[in-house]
Amino acid sequence: MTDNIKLIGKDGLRLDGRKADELRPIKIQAGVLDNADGSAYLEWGNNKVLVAVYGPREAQPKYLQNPAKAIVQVTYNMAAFSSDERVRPGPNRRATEISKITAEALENVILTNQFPRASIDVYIEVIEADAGTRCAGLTAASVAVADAGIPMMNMVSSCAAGKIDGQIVLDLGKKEDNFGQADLPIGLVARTGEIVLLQMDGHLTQDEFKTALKMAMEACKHIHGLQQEALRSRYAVNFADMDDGEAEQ
Amino acid sequence: MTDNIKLIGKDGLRLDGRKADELRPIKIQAGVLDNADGSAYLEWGNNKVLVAVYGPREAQPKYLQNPAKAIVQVTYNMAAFSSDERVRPGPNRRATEISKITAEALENVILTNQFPRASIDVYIEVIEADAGTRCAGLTAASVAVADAGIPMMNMVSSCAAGKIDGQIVLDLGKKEDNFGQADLPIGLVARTGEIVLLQMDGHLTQDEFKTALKMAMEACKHIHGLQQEALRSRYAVNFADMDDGEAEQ
Amino acid sequence: MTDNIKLIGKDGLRLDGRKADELRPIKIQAGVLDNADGSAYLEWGNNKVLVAVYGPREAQPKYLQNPAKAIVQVTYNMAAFSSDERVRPGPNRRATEISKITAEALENVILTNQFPRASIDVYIEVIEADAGTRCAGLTAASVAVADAGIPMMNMVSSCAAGKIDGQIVLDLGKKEDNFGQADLPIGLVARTGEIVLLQMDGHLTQDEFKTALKMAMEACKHIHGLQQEALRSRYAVNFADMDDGEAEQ
Amino acid sequence: MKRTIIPEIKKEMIYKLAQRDCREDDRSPVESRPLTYEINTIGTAEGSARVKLGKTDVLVGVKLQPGEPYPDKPNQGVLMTGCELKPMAHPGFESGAPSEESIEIARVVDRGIRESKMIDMEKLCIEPGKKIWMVFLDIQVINYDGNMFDAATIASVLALHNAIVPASRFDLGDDFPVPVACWPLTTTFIKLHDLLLVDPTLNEELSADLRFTVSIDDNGDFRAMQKGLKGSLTYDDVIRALDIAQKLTLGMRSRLIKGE
Amino acid sequence: MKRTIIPEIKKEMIYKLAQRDCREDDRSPVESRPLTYEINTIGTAEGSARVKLGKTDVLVGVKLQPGEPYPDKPNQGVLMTGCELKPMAHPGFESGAPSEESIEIARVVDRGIRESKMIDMEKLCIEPGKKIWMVFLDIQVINYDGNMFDAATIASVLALHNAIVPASRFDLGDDFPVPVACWPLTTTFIKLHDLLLVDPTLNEELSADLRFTVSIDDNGDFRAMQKGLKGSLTYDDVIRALDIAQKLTLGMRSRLIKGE
Amino acid sequence: MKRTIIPEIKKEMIYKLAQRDCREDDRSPVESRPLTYEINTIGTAEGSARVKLGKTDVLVGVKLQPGEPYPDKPNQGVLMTGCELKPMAHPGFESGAPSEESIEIARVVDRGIRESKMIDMEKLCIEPGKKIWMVFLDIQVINYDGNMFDAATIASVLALHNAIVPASRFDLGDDFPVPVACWPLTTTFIKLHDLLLVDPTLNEELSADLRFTVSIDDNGDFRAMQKGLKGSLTYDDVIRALDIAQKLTLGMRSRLIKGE
Repeated sequence: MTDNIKLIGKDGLRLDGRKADELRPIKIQAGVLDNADGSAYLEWGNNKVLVAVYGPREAQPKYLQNPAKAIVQVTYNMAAFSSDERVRPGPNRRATEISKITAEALENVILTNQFPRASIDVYIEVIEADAGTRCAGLTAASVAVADAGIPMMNMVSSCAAGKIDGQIVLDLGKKEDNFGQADLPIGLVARTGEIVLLQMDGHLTQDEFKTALKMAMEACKHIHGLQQEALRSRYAVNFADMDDGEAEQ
Repeated sequence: MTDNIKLIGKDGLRLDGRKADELRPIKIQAGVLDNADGSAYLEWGNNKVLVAVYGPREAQPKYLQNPAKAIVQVTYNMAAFSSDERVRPGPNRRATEISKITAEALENVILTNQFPRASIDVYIEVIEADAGTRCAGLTAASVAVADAGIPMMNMVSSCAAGKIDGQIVLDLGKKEDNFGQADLPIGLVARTGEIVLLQMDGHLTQDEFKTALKMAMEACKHIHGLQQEALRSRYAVNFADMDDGEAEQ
Repeated sequence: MTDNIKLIGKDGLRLDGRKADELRPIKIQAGVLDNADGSAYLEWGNNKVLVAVYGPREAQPKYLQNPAKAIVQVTYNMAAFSSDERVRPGPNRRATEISKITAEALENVILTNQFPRASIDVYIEVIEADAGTRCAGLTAASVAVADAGIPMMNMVSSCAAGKIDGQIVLDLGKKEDNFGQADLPIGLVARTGEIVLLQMDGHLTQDEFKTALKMAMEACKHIHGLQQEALRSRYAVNFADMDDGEAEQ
Repeated sequence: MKRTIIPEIKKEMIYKLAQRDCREDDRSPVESRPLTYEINTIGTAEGSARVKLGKTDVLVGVKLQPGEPYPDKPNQGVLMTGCELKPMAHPGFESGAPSEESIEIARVVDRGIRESKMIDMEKLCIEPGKKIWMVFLDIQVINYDGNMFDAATIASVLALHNAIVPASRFDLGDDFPVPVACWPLTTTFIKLHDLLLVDPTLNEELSADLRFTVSIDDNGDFRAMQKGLKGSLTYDDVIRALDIAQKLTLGMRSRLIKGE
Repeated sequence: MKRTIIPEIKKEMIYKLAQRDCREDDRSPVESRPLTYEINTIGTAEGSARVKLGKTDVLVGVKLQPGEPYPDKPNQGVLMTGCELKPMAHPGFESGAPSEESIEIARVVDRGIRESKMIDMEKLCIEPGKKIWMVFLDIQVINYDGNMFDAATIASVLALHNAIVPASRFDLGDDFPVPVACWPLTTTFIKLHDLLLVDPTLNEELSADLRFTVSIDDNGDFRAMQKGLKGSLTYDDVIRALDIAQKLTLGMRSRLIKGE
Repeated sequence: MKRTIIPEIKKEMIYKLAQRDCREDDRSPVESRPLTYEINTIGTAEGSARVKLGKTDVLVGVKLQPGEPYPDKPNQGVLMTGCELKPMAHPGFESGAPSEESIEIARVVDRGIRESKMIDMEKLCIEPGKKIWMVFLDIQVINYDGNMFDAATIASVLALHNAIVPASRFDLGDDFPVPVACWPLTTTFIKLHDLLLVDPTLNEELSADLRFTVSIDDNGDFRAMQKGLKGSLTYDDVIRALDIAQKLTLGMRSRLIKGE
């Protein structure tokens, strides 16, 4: 109905002054919660996300246990006040889907076979939402899992590209998400190039898709650096040991 | 409010041209689902019913187990699109009651004491409803239980009689059910004459009741033949072994 | 909105003719239900409350069991027809809170450490409500627990004081509760002076509070006598043995 | 109810007594337990009745409030019947959502009242298509010793016969009695092997193969029936049960009408 | 689905076959199973279709009823897509609230239809800001043998293409076809180690590291994608999958349009 | 919280310290933990505050939206207070429906605010009998180390004092501050045998026989009280607790008003 909203100005800049391939400001902090085994706080534009991680601990109830490996359980939740319209407490279908794909992305990198019958529980609380919360949540969750000392092969980094005013851009903001033409959130293992989360909705030609996917993958690599930085400043040690020599990047 | 709708014409025939004691067309097919242990598909007028049977299998959760015999669990459900007004998914009080009385009817004929601690699970899905779905469901369920090879003494056959325009008739259609004066669905073990399901609502004098009950019982015997036929054409063998010499009927 | 309703007349008497420190009529009967291990029926003004007690019995499900002592579980419920506006069946937040504080009050006096892994289950049904149902429920529950023969150090007695028209009064009625200024329900171990339930809402100065608390405590002592009387007439024996020499009071 | 086991020896005893036309409490097979009742004991209900049938003790309250009609019945009031079998009434009942057992009781009681046209629903229309009276019939079981169907039906019919539409509370004119026309009553049987017993106790219910309830109107006509449990009835069983039920409900009805 | 274990040896067999471009049912890696379908078999639905893709059997019904628009889209109809994976379809499914698996299916099917703008939502406005048509798309799985995504999408698209707005039933004028514009279709892959297979059977799904679905419109453009399961895709995997999907949906679309 | 066991030796240690007027964290029995807070950190909330009381960390957000008044209060806004104790805050908390513990917290916080008449509800009426502002106060616990009652009350009062009615978003005129009048604050005690300690840590709470919360208004008058846990208070305990609470809330209030 409001496709006539202009999202890119004559100067080629977006509503918030960003260039097409520019991320919003991102701030990540590890180890912010006292009771959790691992935790992280992330600000990404106006997104604000807290993540708590518990585990590996015994999976409860017992029928959930997998005798061969740990299960990864993610609960993504938007706080009641995290959105213009109040979010009714309790699970909904959107949150259920995001929890599922986030768990599947993390399962890819966590060494779950070291912990049979265990559960690794990740609680993602979006306390302010500004488009892109699933990417923010997955990015923060990776840091929190690392903060918990849970063995991972790599961290997952997450970011979206999309299309607004017919142009491929990185990291849609709230208005761009509402009035744009496509959104492509991905989760990437930056070190290996493995895509572990991939969703898309909207309208992309094959060429547009390729451009968008590459743009999002590049951004994930940058975000990976921020994640490492957050862990480094938390532990104030060379992070090389933990992330398998990735620190030089 | 609309008791002035005429359900029987001057020719003595009903809205759909049936005589008082005439059933709607019935078509039964056994063994229609690949994953179920037993199954059946039934069309009865415009009623369309699918039944899947699993078991005997271990009853879950364990506190449901009966150390002396198998439990019979029936889930009757109307698909969202099975009715003019959309049916909200999930259990409701009507479905709960029908599930209960259907299970009790089947329990009468299944040799449950051969399978202590087991469960026999019957799923009845009404995909199109046209009055008489509980009879259609029970009739199809009997065939599906037999198709699963679960030992039964006999099959249950089910049909309703009722009253419209002051006259006792067989097998009410949708309009007859909405604007009629009484409905009397029964479940019968045709071979023995045992009534294993009996409900009634509306208004019947003692004489009317007797007429209606006899009419429904007769119809059940006919339906029993159709059930046997469905199993016979499924297995293409003389069904006599399975249903205890009933095949001659 | 209707603070101009006069709750105390020129004669100093309340709407129902009571003096400031006067209780509504209270009638208690022990042992009124056949199936329960212990029970009581209480009328207090127009409040009518039934209590059933079961236990000590094995706590179910097992994860609720405490290896050191019995748990006390209270379910306070208002019947659908117990109030001018129909009460929707099922738990609500108010009932959950009242159940919790009532259980905590009873836990204080029941010798729970005699029954590890057990549960003592108290069901309070308010069948007619007239303000003060939590006090009525707790008072009746104490009698029902005693009736069940469950060892208690003492009984709990419960009553509220409050403020109407700026004056401290005992035991608010329905209108006084709706249009009054404060309510202070307490539960008291009358023999020892221990306060085991204490809530307050409204507006009380420090002096008003002291007056109200003392008034409610005095009333609890009187109610304790009624509780003992109910048990005495149930068992028609000297109650002294059971309540530790309190019978002389 | 959680699977309540009754010892086989008890079942046999009940059956052997029945074979000699006897019962644990010295009744004949076709005799109901003593009935006592109180009316309008609950001041907050628009109507109420507490019925004791032997040791079965049930309280029914009627509440009315304005609501919207169903689209297909724009000028008729609505009846909503609920029943909860709570732990208070028997240790075998559990807290939580209504069980299938309690749903069946509510629906069978409701059916008898609804199908007999006891309540004149058109008189409960306030404004056609917009506003009607909703009648909430809530069945609260206080002590359970079998045969909730008959006890709850009696209590419901008594409560409705003594209920007042609280029109003035909602600024909808003067209060008036809930418009009721008749006295639908039920008789419930169990079948033990080949024998029928009316008004079963809990022990008898737990021993039974089958339960059968019939609702009968002032003319002796049938308004609702419900067979329960896994057993079966023959045609002759049914006819015999209906005969007995007609007699019993006739006696019960005249007693209730007289207010005895 | 409850954790369904498939023996390691079975997994290996499936992988070894795939390495030789073979599959259990003799298909090639990029070949779908045989498709058959029936349209408008359900008389009570405004539109319906039953689709069999190999042994996967799914029934979709469309219902429409008047409702209120969302405040931010006052002149648009509303699409609600539901899916239930019930025990009928596979012994590993459980009764009760929709599982996360069924929610994912419903949301991915919904996304393909919604994002392709298949339904002209503005034509489903009855009175702006007040009344619109709600389109309920209910996916009922009858037999589950893998790849619900494609089967449910085909059935949904067929059901919508043959659905009628029941305006006359609600006194809202003449009935008219649900306004649909195009044929969004999906292709679903699994990845076994390094290999991609389309239209997986249940055994293949249970052996898979990853599932990937792409929804493609009449122009061959992408409208929705969803990666599932714990595995990962490379950039090249994605591009290759999209190429295959474009070809397969093109063929499928022309077949469906011709009514074959 | 799942039954969290604290070793007996820990309990004894806490009690022995308390007997010497000491505590694990070197506070006196009548001293609160250090308080820090931030205001309006959540841009999407109409008002918000994050409060840390020692290691207890709580975030409260206020949302307002138009709704219907209660029939008996046609010209008053409505306050709805919710609290969720989620696993994020402590491993002993579980996902799912609010626990009785979280319901109690929400209700006690609500009571203090409501009974003090902090919010001028009549100024939140939009159209009498038809439309009022609903105030949603949502308490999100981030890290739990005891005494949610005081931390949540402080955060709620701060969030309300800084909240804006978003009238313009709903085309209802200009935005304006939520009309608040005062600063109701609570003090929470535990009792260890005969000793009272304010602002308990989680370890202290788990060692306690009793918890007692009192809500006090700007005049030092009482607005709400709540005793929790199985223990008991004497008359003298209560009076002594109220004296302490009056002093502590007085200091806290003047500090908050100054914005320190």
